[in-house]
Amino acid sequence: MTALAQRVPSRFLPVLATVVLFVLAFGVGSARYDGFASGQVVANLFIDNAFLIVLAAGMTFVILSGGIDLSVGSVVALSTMVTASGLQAGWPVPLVIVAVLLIGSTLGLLMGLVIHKFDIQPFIVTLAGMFLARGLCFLISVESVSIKDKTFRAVATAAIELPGGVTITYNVVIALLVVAAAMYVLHRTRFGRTVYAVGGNESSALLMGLPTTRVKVGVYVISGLCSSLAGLLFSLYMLSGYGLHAVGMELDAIAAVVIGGTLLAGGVGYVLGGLAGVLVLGTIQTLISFQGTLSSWWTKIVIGVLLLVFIAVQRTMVRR
Amino acid sequence: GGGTAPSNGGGTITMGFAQVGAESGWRTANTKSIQDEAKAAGIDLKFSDAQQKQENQIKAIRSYIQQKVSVIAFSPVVETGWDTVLLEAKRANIPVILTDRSIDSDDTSLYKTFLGSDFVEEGRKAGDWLVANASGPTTVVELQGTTGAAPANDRKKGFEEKIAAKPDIKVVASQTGDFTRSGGKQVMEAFLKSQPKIDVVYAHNDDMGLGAIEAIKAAGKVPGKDIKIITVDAVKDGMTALANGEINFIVECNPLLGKQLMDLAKKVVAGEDVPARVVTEEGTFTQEQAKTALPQRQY
Amino acid sequence: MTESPPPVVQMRGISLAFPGVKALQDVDFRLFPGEVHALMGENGAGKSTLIKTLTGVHRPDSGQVSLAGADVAFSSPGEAQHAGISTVYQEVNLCANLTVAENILLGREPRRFGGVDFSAMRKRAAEVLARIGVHIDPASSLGEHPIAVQQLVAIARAIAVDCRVLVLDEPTSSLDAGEVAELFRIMRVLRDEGVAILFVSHFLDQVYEISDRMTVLRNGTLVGEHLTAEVDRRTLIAQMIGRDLGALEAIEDAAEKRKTGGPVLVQASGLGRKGAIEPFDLEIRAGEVVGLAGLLGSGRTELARLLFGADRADSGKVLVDGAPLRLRGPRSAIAAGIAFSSEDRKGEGLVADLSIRDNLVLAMQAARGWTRPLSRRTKDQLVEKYLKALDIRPANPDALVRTLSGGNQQKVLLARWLVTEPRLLILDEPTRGIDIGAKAQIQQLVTALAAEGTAVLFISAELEEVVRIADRIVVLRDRRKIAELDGSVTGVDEVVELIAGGAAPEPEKVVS
Amino acid sequence: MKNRLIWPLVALAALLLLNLVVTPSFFALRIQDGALYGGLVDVLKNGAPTLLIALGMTLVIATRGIDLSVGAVAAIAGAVSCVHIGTSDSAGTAFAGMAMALLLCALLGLWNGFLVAGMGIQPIIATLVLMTAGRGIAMLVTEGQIVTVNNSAYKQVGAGFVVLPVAILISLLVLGLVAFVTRRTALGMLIESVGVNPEASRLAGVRSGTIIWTVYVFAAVCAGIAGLMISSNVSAADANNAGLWIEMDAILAVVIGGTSLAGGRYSLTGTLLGALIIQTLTTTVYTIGVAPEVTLVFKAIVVIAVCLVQAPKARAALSFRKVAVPS
Ligand SMILES: Nc1ncnc2c1ncn2[C@@H]1O[C@H](COP(=O)(O)OP(=O)(O)OP(=O)(O)O)[C@@H](O)[C@H]1O
Ligand SMILES: Nc1ncnc2c1ncn2[C@@H]1O[C@H](COP(=O)(O)OP(=O)(O)OP(=O)(O)O)[C@@H](O)[C@H]1O
Ligand SMILES: [Mg+2]
Ligand SMILES: [Mg+2]
Repeated sequence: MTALAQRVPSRFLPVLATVVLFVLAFGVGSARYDGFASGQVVANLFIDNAFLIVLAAGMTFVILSGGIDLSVGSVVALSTMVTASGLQAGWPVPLVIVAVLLIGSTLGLLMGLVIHKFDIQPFIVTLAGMFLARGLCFLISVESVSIKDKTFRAVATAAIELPGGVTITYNVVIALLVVAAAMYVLHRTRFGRTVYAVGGNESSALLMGLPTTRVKVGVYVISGLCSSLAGLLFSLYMLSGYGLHAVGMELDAIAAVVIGGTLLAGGVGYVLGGLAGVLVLGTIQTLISFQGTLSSWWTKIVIGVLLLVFIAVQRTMVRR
Repeated sequence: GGGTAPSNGGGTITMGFAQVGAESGWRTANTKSIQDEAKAAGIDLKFSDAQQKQENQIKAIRSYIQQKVSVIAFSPVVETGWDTVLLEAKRANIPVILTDRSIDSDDTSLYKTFLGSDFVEEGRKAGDWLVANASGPTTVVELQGTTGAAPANDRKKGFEEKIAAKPDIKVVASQTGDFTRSGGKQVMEAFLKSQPKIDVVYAHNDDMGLGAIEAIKAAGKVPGKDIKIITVDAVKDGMTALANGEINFIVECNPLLGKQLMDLAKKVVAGEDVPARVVTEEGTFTQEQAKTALPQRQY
Repeated sequence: MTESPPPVVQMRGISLAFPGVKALQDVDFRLFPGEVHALMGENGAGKSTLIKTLTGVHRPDSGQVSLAGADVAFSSPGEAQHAGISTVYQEVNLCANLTVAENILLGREPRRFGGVDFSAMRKRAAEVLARIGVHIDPASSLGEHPIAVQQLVAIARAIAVDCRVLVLDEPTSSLDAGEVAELFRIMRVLRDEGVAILFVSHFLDQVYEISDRMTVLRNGTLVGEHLTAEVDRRTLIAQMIGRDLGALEAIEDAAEKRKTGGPVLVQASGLGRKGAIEPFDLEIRAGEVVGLAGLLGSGRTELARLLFGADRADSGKVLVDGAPLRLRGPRSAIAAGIAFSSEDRKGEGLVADLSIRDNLVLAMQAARGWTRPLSRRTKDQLVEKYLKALDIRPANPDALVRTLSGGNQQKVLLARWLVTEPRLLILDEPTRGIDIGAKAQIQQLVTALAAEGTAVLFISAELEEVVRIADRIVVLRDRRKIAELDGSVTGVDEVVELIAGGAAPEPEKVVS
Repeated sequence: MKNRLIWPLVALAALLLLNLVVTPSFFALRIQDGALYGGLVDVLKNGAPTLLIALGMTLVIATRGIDLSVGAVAAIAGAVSCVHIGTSDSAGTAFAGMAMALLLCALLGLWNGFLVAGMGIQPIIATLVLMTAGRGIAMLVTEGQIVTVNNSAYKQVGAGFVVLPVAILISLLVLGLVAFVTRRTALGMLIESVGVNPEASRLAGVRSGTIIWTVYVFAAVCAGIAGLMISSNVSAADANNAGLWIEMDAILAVVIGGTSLAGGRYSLTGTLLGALIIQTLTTTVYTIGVAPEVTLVFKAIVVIAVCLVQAPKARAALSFRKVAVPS
């Protein structure tokens, strides 16, 4: 029932609110803690969460289409494992990268096909995918595997100097490129718009003659691809492969996307919302580690409370 | 209140400690020891809980670098994957101490010293005891820790290494109980039904062993007699069971590293030389030893 | 008309069964280029199902479909669309979360540099909308618009492409006379260009006005195919329902006999809501049927929603029996004996995945609260009563409402409110998509209710209907109440004049 | 509806059969100290908490919601009661502790309901708050230690027997109660109605807010009871690990049982079967000796197989029947 004048901003309100909140939280941190108000702290938010940003971008597609992908965390772990053991076995870096991306998208494709062809709920299928991917990690090795490859290490440790003495890593650049690409695909291509249509009303989209099959399967391929790419970034970040990497990361990704204003029911949301959501989660963590006096349990409670404050404030901002 | 971080030049030492989490009583005891000893030693402690995630530990370390603490200490969950962030610490001239477990890096200049126990050695100790105490054919069931977790891998490895010497001893079933009591109980229940004969339970920690005891009792058998139990850790509940005769042997894994850690930290910050490896004092307990040790047990 | 050109669509021996229902049995159907072909039949006859079989939504159990002489078996509506069949389905099947422009052009949007060209898209959408006389902002999101506008957008989507077959399943069910005229103008243009048009409507006037030929279905079987000019209404109706028209004619008499003027039941004074409807005064007496007349978007639905508390009013008050009523939401209205049957039966009316039984008793049960369930017996009695009274088919209380034909769904919604025995019954487009026999039944029912003392607020896009059964007509224009006509109204023309009189088209808003 | 439950049943039977083949003694039952003892009994006993939580989850999901906080709530319940019981062995203390715990859980459920119905926050995020903070609260209560108790009355809840394990009796009782309440009163229908079409329900006068509060409170209380069972079973409260990831198991049980995450129609019997399938799967892994590193792959395959067996489309594809596109 919003009047015409408010229409356009109202769509962006959740994302906007999240961004405003992020800035506010950052202000609070700067006022309270020495060394918080530095460009490097912001840069670290990106460096430490590059993989999550990529995951959230992929997850945005899936959630917008009305689905959910619980397998992403495990696919990240599997990707690190394949990367590490592939490099250990002496595969060339490009081959490893291609293999990892291929494995991720194939898994996504398989899950998408099962979901669509047999009409099984995405929750179950991707949960099975989650078990499978993690199980495959342990089949490769139950121990963690170090990455000793020179090229890989060079890329991982390389720092890109930005003005003001701030440094970032290649991971950040890749993550931002992924976000840009996701935005382009989602907002500018027919495929992207169809994702919204399918999420808004699947049977209508079908009756409108839109290629729902392609979209419903496609989003899982994209999410799988993003997960494996995130896995590569994670390998760079950790320089190791391990079956217990990224446990529960799917929840972080989903939370980030939803905090960014995307509706879990599908059809409403933006890639940038996911990015903002990741930054909010990252800021919460940074605030806590700057505080540095919280016991383990207070840490959890404070994370929960901050999360609550964020979403409650966001709700009230959006409602207004 | 918001603590501020004085830089190295100041009189007090600031230590950033990145704990793995609070996933077990052992870990909580470890945390408490570090917090208490830091206070006693007058060291300003920045503590963070990584909720069992390595990436969170890395983030915490990175934020300590940002806050310019005087020394960083942490218990790496996994051996691998620390090079990047430790390199950053090295560039920022902040010394690093590892506790609890070492890391797998070719570059030993990334950290000053490593203080902690050796999980493989713990497994070996358990194996030794069994080899010494087993007579005739012995069937063993193993309750593993979380699949893939370093202590689980190593305690299994060390144990197998030793019992290989005696072909009579066979591990007939091995399953993960996720280091928890209910996991240990459930797995043990199933073993009791699927295995015709079980002589020994080897549990990767006390909690799973305590769960197994419950299962054994429920099956109408006597733990410690009908089925012998070996565990690792020696937390208070485990020691009590050991003293009561329900567990037969415990390999200690000492969480009280606080004092040694603070001493090391002071030396490291002062630029003194420290040994590259400091092993914590850890023993083993039989039932008799447990009875005498129990009263002074702090955790 | 000689059948010189071959049919563009030919369906032979089509049969399709759903669990428990034989929706189509051995139906033959032909559609020629350059004709408007009406598909006739009462609610549940199988019209929509036949259409969905043609466009690949359903796969027939047996039978063959051919398009331009070649056998086809579409596996999705998309394929049918590619083959040149453009369809408007019965319920609005668009995406409320997308913009109007996207809803019209998605799947064939103009592109530039590989990406969607949004400004070109908006321009193109505005053009198509203008063709059917709709002026709304193509960048607004579809969900903001009332159901009638959504229906127009669906039509715009269908005519936005070149097609050889255009299928329109009840496109006019919530349009008023102006829009219908506009639509027919376009249909004629397309027909003259050689497009074959399949048209479904329960308005016989419209059918006779626009169609060249018709196919009649009853209970899933083919009854006959005629040239429109060769069948009169009586024969057609007899064919469709197998009954006579007598019932329909009895209504007017009943209306005459009824005397009104009971006590004032509901009184609204200065009730209004910004952006929806200007403050208005309204009095409804017990036993009175008040009709709301106005063009599409004139604010009738908004008025009704305010009275029911579905939206919060930001000015004015409502009195029931002279005592002020605090309208905090539908619950307080229901407690005061007000019922509201929404025009959007799919979105705001029915709970599609529940059974007929549950839908029927929902409002009554909600009013009682969950702790006081209706007994199984009472439920069965109620359900049986209304299944029969409204002739809902299939008469199986356990059938999911989702599987009912459009008209039967509408009847279930109406029945839900009748069950609560309201004192004021607000009916927003209650006869939308209802066949001629059922429409007569509903009109009869409304008169009967009024005779028993129930007040009725009746909204319908079909002015004749409003004039026929209302004792008093409230006229709205541009979201403002402009007149109130007493029982003396005799003809539609009088109302039309008022509705249209001097109305300057509001920019960016729906006008006809 | 009835028809649909055949397939989960088939899946369950197949899993049990697999056990029988590998371990012939799996079905063997014997009486020991007046209690039934055997593989099947273990499945029932260990599946009880999951079943209980899944019951609460079923209703939440039927309203189109989801509750991620149940695991944390279970941990809190165990922590509160064990800390209250301490070293006492009196039944009174045990009951007081449990009552306190359940009361607290009901409050937590109210809180979830407030966030979802009152504030209009998406359920997954609203309950994520308590999922995160709840474990912290539980650890705060136990101070991060595993609190061991030795209370025979308390032990009954999770490990006791009245011929059958008390835990499963409690769960079945709750199942019966929910079935009775939702099917005999109008609650079930109203829940489904809110789940399928919230707006239409509102316009029909359904108090959707109240209904949403109710289901979240119910889910939290179920989680609380389950938490008591889990901690009672091992006579200890483990704030960190009790009920860890049990929300996933519960959701999986609900979904396997045929209830759609999109809300609406739900099946309690389906949930019962779903929970049993999941527990049988876990027990199977232990019994047939799947190596730990293969466990997850094995689970993945079984879960997918179970779902494929059930999916109408998969069966249709196999028997080449026509498939109607939903409209
Ligand atoms: N998906 C479905 N599942 C089960 N039955 C269905 C389904 N779709 C339609 N039916 C049944 O098929 C029959 C024909 O319905 P259809 O929608 O074709 O009627 P219609 O002629 O379009 O009626 P109306 O004028 O009311 O729109 C009805 O009895 C209806 O209940
Ligand atoms: N949800 C909404 N958001 C914004 N504007 C709306 C909304 N619903 C209705 N409107 C606008 O309010 C005005 C009145 O609409 P309303 O639905 O009351 O008209 P109506 O007379 O009932 O017409 P109809 O024949 O479409 O039912 C219209 O101009 C419409 O565009
Ligand atoms: Mg129809
Ligand atoms: Mg209207």
